[in-house]
This record gives sequence, structure tokens and C-alpha cells, in this order.
Amino acid sequence: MQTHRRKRLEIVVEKKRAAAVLDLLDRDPEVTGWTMLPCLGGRGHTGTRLPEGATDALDTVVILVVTSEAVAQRVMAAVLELLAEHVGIVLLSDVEVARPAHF
Amino acid sequence: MQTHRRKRLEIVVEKKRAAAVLDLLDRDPEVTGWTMLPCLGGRGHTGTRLPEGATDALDTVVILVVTSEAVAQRVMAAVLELLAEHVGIVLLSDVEVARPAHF
Amino acid sequence: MQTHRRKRLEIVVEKKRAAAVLDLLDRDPEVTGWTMLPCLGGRGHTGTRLPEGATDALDTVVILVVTSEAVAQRVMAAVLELLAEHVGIVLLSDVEVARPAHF
Amino acid sequence: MDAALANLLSPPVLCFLLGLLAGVVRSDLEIPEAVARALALYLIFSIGFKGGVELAGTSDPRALLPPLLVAAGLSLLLPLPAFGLLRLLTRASRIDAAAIAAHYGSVSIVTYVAATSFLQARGIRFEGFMAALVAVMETPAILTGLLLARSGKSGAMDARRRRELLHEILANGSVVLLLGSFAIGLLTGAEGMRRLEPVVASGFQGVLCFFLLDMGLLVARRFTGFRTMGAGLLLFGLLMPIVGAATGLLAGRLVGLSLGGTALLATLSASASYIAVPAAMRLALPRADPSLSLSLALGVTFPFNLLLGIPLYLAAAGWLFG
Amino acid sequence: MDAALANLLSPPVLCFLLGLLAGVVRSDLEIPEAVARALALYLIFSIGFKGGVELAGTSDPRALLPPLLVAAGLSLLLPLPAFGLLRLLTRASRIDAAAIAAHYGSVSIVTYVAATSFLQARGIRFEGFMAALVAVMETPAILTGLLLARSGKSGAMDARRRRELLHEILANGSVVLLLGSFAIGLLTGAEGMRRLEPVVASGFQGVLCFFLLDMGLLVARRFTGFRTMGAGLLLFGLLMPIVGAATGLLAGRLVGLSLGGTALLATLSASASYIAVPAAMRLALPRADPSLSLSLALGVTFPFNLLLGIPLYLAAAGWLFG
Amino acid sequence: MDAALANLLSPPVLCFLLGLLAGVVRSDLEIPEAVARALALYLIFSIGFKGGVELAGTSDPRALLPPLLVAAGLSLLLPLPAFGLLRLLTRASRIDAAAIAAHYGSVSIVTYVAATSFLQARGIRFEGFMAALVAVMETPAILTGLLLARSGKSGAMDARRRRELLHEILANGSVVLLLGSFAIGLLTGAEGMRRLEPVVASGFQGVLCFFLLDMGLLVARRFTGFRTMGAGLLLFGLLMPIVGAATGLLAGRLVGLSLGGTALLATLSASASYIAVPAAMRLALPRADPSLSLSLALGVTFPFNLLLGIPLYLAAAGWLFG
Ligand SMILES: Nc1ncnc2c1ncn2[C@@H]1O[C@H](COP(=O)(O)O)[C@@H](O)[C@H]1O
Ligand SMILES: Nc1ncnc2c1ncn2[C@@H]1O[C@H](COP(=O)(O)O)[C@@H](O)[C@H]1O
Ligand SMILES: Nc1ncnc2c1ncn2[C@@H]1O[C@H](COP(=O)(O)O)[C@@H](O)[C@H]1O
Ligand code: NA
Ligand code: NA
Ligand code: NA
Repeated sequence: MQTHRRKRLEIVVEKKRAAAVLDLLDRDPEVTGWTMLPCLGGRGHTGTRLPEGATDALDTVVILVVTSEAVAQRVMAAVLELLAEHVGIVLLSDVEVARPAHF
Repeated sequence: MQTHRRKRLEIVVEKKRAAAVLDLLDRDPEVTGWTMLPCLGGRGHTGTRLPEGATDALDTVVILVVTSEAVAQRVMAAVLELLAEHVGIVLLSDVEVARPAHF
Repeated sequence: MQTHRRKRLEIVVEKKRAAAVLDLLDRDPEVTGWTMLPCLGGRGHTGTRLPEGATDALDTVVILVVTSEAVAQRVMAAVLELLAEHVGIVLLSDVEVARPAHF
Repeated sequence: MDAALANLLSPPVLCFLLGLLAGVVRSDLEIPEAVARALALYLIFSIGFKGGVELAGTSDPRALLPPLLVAAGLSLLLPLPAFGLLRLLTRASRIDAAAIAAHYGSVSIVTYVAATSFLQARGIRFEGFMAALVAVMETPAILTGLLLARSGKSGAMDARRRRELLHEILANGSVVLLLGSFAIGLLTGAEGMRRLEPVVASGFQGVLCFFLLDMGLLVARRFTGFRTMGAGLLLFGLLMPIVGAATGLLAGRLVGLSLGGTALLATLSASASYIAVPAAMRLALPRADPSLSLSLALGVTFPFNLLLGIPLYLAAAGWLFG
Repeated sequence: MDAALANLLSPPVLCFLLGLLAGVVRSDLEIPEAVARALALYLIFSIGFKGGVELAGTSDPRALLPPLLVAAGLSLLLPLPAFGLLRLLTRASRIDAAAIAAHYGSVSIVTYVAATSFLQARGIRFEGFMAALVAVMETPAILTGLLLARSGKSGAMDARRRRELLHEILANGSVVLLLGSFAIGLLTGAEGMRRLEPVVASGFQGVLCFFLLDMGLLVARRFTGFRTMGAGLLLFGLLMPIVGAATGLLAGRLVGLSLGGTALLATLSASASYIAVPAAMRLALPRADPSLSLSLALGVTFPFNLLLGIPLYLAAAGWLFG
Repeated sequence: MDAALANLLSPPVLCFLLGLLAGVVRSDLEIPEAVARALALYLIFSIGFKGGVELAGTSDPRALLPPLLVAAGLSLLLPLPAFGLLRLLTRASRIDAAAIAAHYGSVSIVTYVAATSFLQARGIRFEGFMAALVAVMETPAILTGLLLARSGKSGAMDARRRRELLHEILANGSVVLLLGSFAIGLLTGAEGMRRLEPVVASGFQGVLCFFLLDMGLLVARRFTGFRTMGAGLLLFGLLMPIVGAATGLLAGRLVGLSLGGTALLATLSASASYIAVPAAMRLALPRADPSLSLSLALGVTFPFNLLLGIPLYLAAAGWLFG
């Protein structure tokens, strides 16, 4: 099966800040889609987060974007700027897709 | 630690269609397993999906399959045929495992 | 955008055993963080698991760790030893990050 | 007018408005999805069970048949005027128009629930079997929608897809639960009600309030969706409930329903599905845009019915009944 | 017979059958997992609390001790005949047989809850401390199961694993909640009941209905699991509850329980755990196949007890009590 | 003393202790997050709605204004002594101290709810508008916290961030729900209460119990957090509620609140937010350590208030009222 190389961006970000990241993605005409997954918790420079019945202030999500190398670079830079000192990480890796027009 | 190359397939698909994908996987004797994760939402050619109290018709999931290169190719083709015009994407990437007999 | 190579470990493990894995990660001074995601179900050598209202004994989670090659090797070995005959898989793959000090 | 105001000032409608407001100011108020869905199941179970218990108490259950047939007919036929209106007023593609039409032939359970709560607050009685009508109206419209979508094309569905769709229609969760709880009510009657009363009856208003709060949040989120929708679609979303309600009123009167029953049948006809039909459409017409029909049904027609339609339909029924 | 029919036609059992039906026709009806688990916690809390309150009202709490010991003994010993039957009737491996035996020594809280609801509907009273018996019967069977599994091997568990397991047994969520709510009921007595009555008592039947609806869906999903199971296992799943119930009946009579208490102890002995034990077995015997024991406990024994067993055990107790 | 014991032996507090115990022994007891959050929304809605209904029944709603202003002032000013104490007692950075101070100026809704339940059990009445005070006390403290954090730096927030923060403060979910349900209670009055009574009133104690069970589990998990915290922070977490309560008592007396109202205002002042403020702080001061303030508010001050503070503040109010 013939496949095509794309890049996969994964952004771990606070749920309350996710809308801003999604806005950024939705404004970029070359980003054709994204997928958001819930996290159960995490640890990083801002401490440990575990499921917290009392408040959703610490909830995080993963946002997955599959796109071309060039767009991925651009989005990665923009997201990192948006996050600035906020919580969050951005990961970049290789991926192959079968329907190149889709991404 | 000695590792072995395998392929990782990720399939984003509507929850109501997931059973068909899992059936396909379960019928393939060389697929040793899969993992299904929930999505909070997504965007693609069929518009934006966000958590929707009223109906689960738009819910999506991610199905992860780790398997050999050859099986991954075969499964990818079969899943794409199954999805046809339905919603969904299929991603293929590299992965290494420690216990080769497991996958 | 300048990026740096790291490794990504993904550990699928029973939720009841997740705390032991997280403890292991938290005791390693070179692991700077982790992210935990919920699973909806899975299949492997110990059979099929699907959402089960009655009991959470079969629930699984994915634990994601981004770290350097050396640490990833060490953690992978330790986790596999911890899991021993228990349910679970460990996946290793490549990833790039923008802020190397973070991982 | 008085009734309209009383409706607007009832706790359930105020909760809906509160949700709407919270959504519009983009508050982070959020009812967990798992809980919202459980509340929907509760509402479905309650109206089904109460309907069954009521029917068990009446002397002649055969009176149920004519209204059932009429209701199924309404669901089958209402997509036709809906489709016509859409082709007239909007530039929606044939497929999108057919999908939307199917939503409007079917019904919104929450709108029905709000209408029963409105009637009860005014002491107006209605037939116990109305809940069964809700169930039979849910799915026939899907067939008409499909026929409308296919009418342009030669190619038919392949056999596997047809089987899947039939299954989706017959085994749809809300239909199964509604009919099932109706049957349980019928079988257990007053004794069953005695055991479940604290949950299905006393708790009903409170649960409805929380559920409508969530509906308000969802509707507000849909608003951004129909900014891009065009005036034609908006107009359709307000006109079609009137067309549906008028048809439902006449049908209810003809088949001999009570005042309350007629107002409920009008409300059902005026309402548009956002549970059973979206699911079936994803399967049958995957290329139809799901957010278009959801935005219309949820963002335009649902609030219209809840805030204005229900008292209007009751007033019209009152006028019809002299 | 009459009681059996009344049982089948009670709202909780009908809800279970509805869930079963929905599952068998592969309906997409689904109770969100988070909610189903919360309902289970509610049921556990309610029976614990009500048991505690009842005990607080009785004159002599020391009467509790002999039944407690007997109950713990039942849980410890019932895995033995279960293991024997399994080795006789099936080809399950030693480890799998031991794991299944542990499930059958322990108890199913929902079966217990359904039995109390059945007794209450018939006006049959039972001892308040029965809830405490549920708690003490949950875990001893795990030990026997382990001994049976190890009996073949020389190697023992390492120290860390043993510590983990002990912890899992003692700090198991359902045991902690059941004993804790029992203690709260005991401490707060009638005054506590006055405050919590609308939730723990009035709401009970309704919540039980929703929970059993979900159980029906789960059991139906298990059906595919035991197509591959073999007749021997199926037979075991139907025979073992009879063996357990008979033992429980005799034990209840000997230790002086009332008619209702004896029927409940029989039900407990007849039932198989699918909450506490599966969790412990994942830790203790990770190589045992978890879907095998769950399919048996949930897919065969639970519906048997719910639909037929409970009225049968009551009838047998009635006969025993002359 | 008697009241303190009665408090400790009430079902809600016992449920909290049960959760605490389960957490400390690392039981796997777990209330699903989605359900815990829904219960929190229920509690907020209930106290808002009941407050509004009560206010609708009183003759002079203008009496509301002075207490409202005083409450807002308390929230604005209490972060100052908190910040001072923190700088004195601990080595927390300026930013961390400012963030913690904001939490203590704001309020804990669950502490408030527990206090009303405590008063009701003792038959002590309080003003219906107290629920509105809870709402106005939630957010002013955030502003003071920010000023304290910035006082050291020259750089101000950029415009976008400031807009975001203002929005977070005004559109915070719990504030919107509390004020909204208060308004709904005010608008629908006794008639609204008649419809919602079974849910918002009868169910209240039971829901509070389950919610506090979960709080106990969360607090226990926080314990590990403050092992590393240092005695200074612990001391602050116990001292600051006393300072807050004393201020609140005097303010309540001065502005003419009843005995019950004064005790509640003291409780509010003594309590620390873990819903609204943490969310705002993540946005405003992302570099402040969120687990530090949560561990203090949830792990130290909340249990102190729940177990000892509330009866203490009532006793002090009683003494003040002579
Ligand atoms: N090394 C890591 N590996 C995996 N996830 C991480 C890592 N570091 C941070 N995260 C995730 O990113 C979130 C925010 O990280 P931070 O901004 O460092 O607090 C954490 O809560 C984790 O979910
Ligand atoms: N470029 C993309 N990156 C990540 N996820 C995507 C992308 N495109 C589509 N998806 C996911 O796949 C689902 C279905 O896509 P589609 O069939 O294009 O509507 C979406 O709802 C997203 O969750
Ligand atoms: N080949 C695979 N691909 C993806 N996930 C797997 C695979 N094998 C196992 N898993 C996941 O790991 C869990 C435990 O596997 P096992 O220990 O083999 O039963 C399963 O429930 C799946 O979620
Ligand atoms: Na309709
Ligand atoms: Na048993
Ligand atoms: Na305060």
C-alpha cells in the first residue's frame, strides 16, 4: 500500500487553554484537522496532576495534528509562542498516511 | 536493551463504527492485540466534533495496533476499504518493542 | 524551528498497576515528566477488555514518557521487570522536541 | 400570552436560559458528558414508564392503535414538506436537505418532556400512551430521508449497508429504552409505580432542569455554527416547526386525542431529532454534513419550541377544541 | 412458583431483562461507565448504612458475632467444592480453576441487593447485620483460591507481591465502603436515617432498576464470551450456585438466622463476585484468564440467581423453617 | 464541645472521615470524576436556588446590599493578612505567596454547604441571601492576589492576557451557576420550590455525604503533598482560617446579620477556594505552583474547618451575640 510522509504534532496542554490552541489551528488554512484526547493526569515542571473531583483547573488534554512538514514547523512555533510560560509540551514525529490529499 | 522494529497503526474512527474495525482486527489471526482510547473531539472533512451531551452520534475513538510491517500494510488497506466514505483516518509509524513474540 | 531528538515510551498497563509504574518514574531523577491517558478497552494475551460498568479491575491506561535515549532504555527495562508476568506492553519510538531542557 | 410568560418563568426554561447565557459569555460551566447522557436516559425511562403505568390503568388499550398509526404516518410524511421548503429556501445540497428533512420528521424527546412538564404545571391531562407515540415517531422519518437522498441517484445501497442501517433504526438505544420502559410500566402498573415513584416522578422536574441547563450550553455552542448558515436555513428552522405543529394539531384532532394529547402531538411534529436520527444519518448518508442538521435542530428549532412553540401549540389546540 | 413469577415481573428484574434484550439485539443503548460505577457505590453505601441503622436499633449487637464467623467460614470453604466441581466437569487449568473458585466463594453485592428488594416486596424481614456479612464474605475466598492455585507449585509468592495482595484484600474499595457505611449507620442511627432517608431509602428501587439495566447489557455482551466456553463450564455456572445455596441455607439455620436472613445467606453463598475478586486475581494470579471467570460469574450465575435462584432459595428456606 | 462532637458524628462529616481513611490506607475506592463534578454542580445549584427562594419570601430585598458590599470587601482584603502571614511564616516565593493569598480571600463552597447543613441540624436559621454572598466572595480576592504578585515587578500583563483573566473571573462556571440559580429561585419563589423540592431539598444531605466522601479521598491524596511542605506552611493553613473567621465574625455583627448568618460569614472568610481561584491562577500566574495552594486549601484548611472550625465559629458567634 502506497503511503506518504507527514508529520504528527502532539500538544499536551491544560484543558482551559485548549480552546486557544484549537483556534490557532482552525485559523491556519493548511491544517486540515485535529483530534483531542483526554488525559487522566500528568507530571511536569508544574507538579503532578491527578484526577481531582473538586476542580477541573488542572485537567490536561492531548491535541494531535497530522500535517505536512512545513506546516508542522509553523504550527509548532506558533503553539510554543502561545503557550509561552504556560504549562504544556509539544512533540513532533514522523507518520505515514495513505490518502495524502486528506492532510 | 535489545528492541525489535514493528509498525504502529492508529485509526481514528466514529465510536459507532469502531466495532466493525475491531471485528476486522479480531478476525485477522496475525493481529495479536489492540488498544482503544476515547477522543474528546476532533475536526476533519466532516466538520468539528466537540463533547455533545445530547447525542453520542459524533463520538470518535482512536484504535492503536502494534504489529509487523506486513500485517500493518494489510490491515491498513482493509480498514481504509471498510471506512470507505465514512469518517476516519489511518496513521502508520515506526515503533520498537522489547518482546517480539508479543506482537 | 530547531528541534532535538528524544525517545517516547508508551506503556499500556492495568490502571490498578499504574501507580507502581508512576512511582518508578517518579523515583528516577532523570525522568522529568509523564502523561497518563485512559483507555476504553483493549485486547492482548489476557483476552479482550471492554468498558465494564460492574468493575474497574480490567481498566487499562497509557503512560507516555518523553526522555533521552539512555533514560528511555533504562526505564523500559525497569518497567518490563516490574510488569513481569502482569498485563502490559511497552513501546519505544522517536520524537523531536523544541525545548531540550524540558525533557 | 399569560401561558407563554408562565412557561418562560418556569424553572426548567429558566435553567435552559441560564445555560444559554453561560454559553454565550463562554463561561467554563460544563456538565460532564457522562452525566448529561445518564440524565437523558433517565428522562426517557421516566416518560416511558409513566406512560405505560397510565395505560395499564385505562380500560381500553385498543384505543392506542389509531393514534399510533397516525403518528407513524406523520413521521413518514413530514420530511416531504421539510425537503420541499429546504430546496425552496436554501442552497443545501440534495443530500444535506434529505438528511435535515429526516431530522424534522422525527422527534425531540426533550422537547416532548418539556411539553408534558408544561401541561402538568397547568393541570392539563393527556393520554398515557403518548409516550408510545414518541417511540413510533422516532425512526420512520429516516426511511423517507433516505428515499429523498437516493431519488437523484441510480445506485442503491449495498446489502451490508442496508442491513446495518435497518439495525441502527430498530435497535437504536433511545427507541429500545422508551418502548422497554413503556412495557415495564404496562406490566407492573400501579404496584411498579409505588416502588419507583420517588425516582421517576418526584425527581423528574429537578433532572429536567439540569438537563436543560446542559442543553442551553450546547445550543449556545451551536450559535457560532449557524453564523455561517445563511438566512434561508434559519428561516427554515423557524418555519418548519409551524408547518409540523399545524399538521400535528389536525391529525390529533382527527384521531380523537384529548386537548393535552393534541398539543403534545403538535409539539412532537414540530420538533426535530438530535439523538436517533443523527446516529442513523452518519451511517446512511456519511457525506451529509452532521453539524448542519444538528445546528438547525438543536440551535434553532429546539429553543424556538421550548420558549415559544409549546405554549403556542397549546393555545392553538385550545382554539381548535373550541 | 407464584413468587418466582412475581420476581420476574418486578421492575428491577424487568429492567435487567430489558438490558439483556437490548444487548442481544446489539442496540447502542449504553449507560455511561462513570455513572454505572457511581450507582454501584450508591447501592453499596445504601445497604451498608441501612444495615448499620437497623443494628443500632436492636437490643443485642453481640448476636452479630456467630453469624459473622459462619459467613467468613462459608467464604473460606466454598471455593473447595467449586474447585472440585471444576476439575471434575471442565478442562480448566489448575490456575484458572482456582481463580474461578475464589469468585464463587466470594459474593455478588448486586445479587444481594436484588434479594433484599425481593424480600422487602414480600414483606419478609431480615437481620440488620446481614450487610456486615456481605462485607466479611467478600475476601476470605481469595486466600483459599490462592492456596488452591499454589498447591501444585513449590514456589511461593515473593514478599512484595504478598504485601500488595494483602493490601488489595483489606483495602478493596467495596469492602471499605460497605464496612464504612455500616459503621456510619451504626453511629448515627435513626437520626442519621432521618437525614439520609430520601436518598438511601426512597431512591433505592429506582437506582437498582438503572443498575440492573446496565447489568443486562453487560451480561449480554458476555454471552459471546461463553459461546466458546464449553458445556462443562456452563454446567458449573448453574450447579455451583445450588451447592452454595444449600450450604448457606444449612449454615443460616444452624446459626439461628431468621427466615429472611437465611434466604439472604443462601443467596450470598450462591452468588459469585465480579468486583472485589477479579481485582485481586489480576494481582495474585495474573496468568489466570480474567474473561473466563467474569463470563461465568456475570454471564451465567448472576442471571440464574436473579431470575430463578432468589425465589428458589426463599422457598427452600421456607420449607426448612417449616 | 457538645456541638463539636455532634458535628463530628453527623453523616456528612463521618463520610468525609471515611473517605480520608480509605485514602490513607490507599484503598482503590474511587468516585468517578464526572460524577463528583456533577455532584458539586448540584450542591451549588441547590444552595443558590434555595437562597433565592428564601429571599423571594422576605419583605425587604434591599437589606441585601450592605452585606453584599461587606462580603466583597472581605474577599478583597483578606489576601493582605494572608500574604503577610505567608511571608512571615514561610519561605514561599512572592508569586506563590500571592497565589495562596488569593485562595484564602476567596471561599470554599463545600465548606459553606457543610456549615449550612450543620446549622440546619441545630435548627439555627440564617438569611436567604447568604448564597449570594458566597458568589460575590468568590472572585475579588483574585485581583488582590494579582496586585500582590505584581507589586514586585515593573512589567504589567499584556492586554490579551488581561482580557482573558477578566473573562475567567466573570464567567467562572461556579459563579455563573450560583448567581443564576439564585436568580431562578428569586423569580420562581415558592412555586418553583414546590416543583424542585424533591431534588434540591430532600436529596441534599445524601449528595453532600457522597461529595464529602470524595473530598476525603482527595484530601488524603494531598497529604503526601504536604509532607514536603514545611511546618511554616502547615501553621499558616491552620492560623489563617482563625484570622479570617475572626474578621468575618466582626464584619457580620457590624452589618447586622443574624446569629446564623454571622457564623456563615465567618466560615466563608475562614475557608479557601479550590474551584474558582485555582483556575484563574493557572491563567494569571502560570508560574505559581498549583499543587502548593491546592494542598494547603484542600489538605489543611478544608478539613480543619469541616471538623473543628464550623462549630467553633458558631460558638464564637453565639458568644458575640451574648
Ligand atoms: N517528559 C514528559 N513526558 C511526558 N509528558 C510530559 C513530560 N513533561 C511534561 N509532560 C506533560 O505536560 C504537562 C505539562 O508539563 P509542564 O508544563 O512541564 O508542567 C504535564 O502535566 C504532563 O502531562
Ligand atoms: N489532519 C488531522 N490531524 C489529526 N486528526 C485528524 C485530522 N483529520 C481528521 N482527523 C480526525 O479524524 C476524524 C475524522 O476525520 P474526517 O473523516 O476528515 O472528518 C476527525 O474528527 C479528527 O478527529
Ligand atoms: N498488539 C497490540 N497492539 C496494541 N495494543 C496491544 C497489543 N497487545 C496488547 N495491547 C494492549 O495491552 C493490553 C495488555 O496486553 P496483554 O498483556 O497482552 O493482555 C491489552 O489490553 C491492550 O490494550
Ligand atoms: Na418532527
Ligand atoms: Na458465593
Ligand atoms: Na476565605
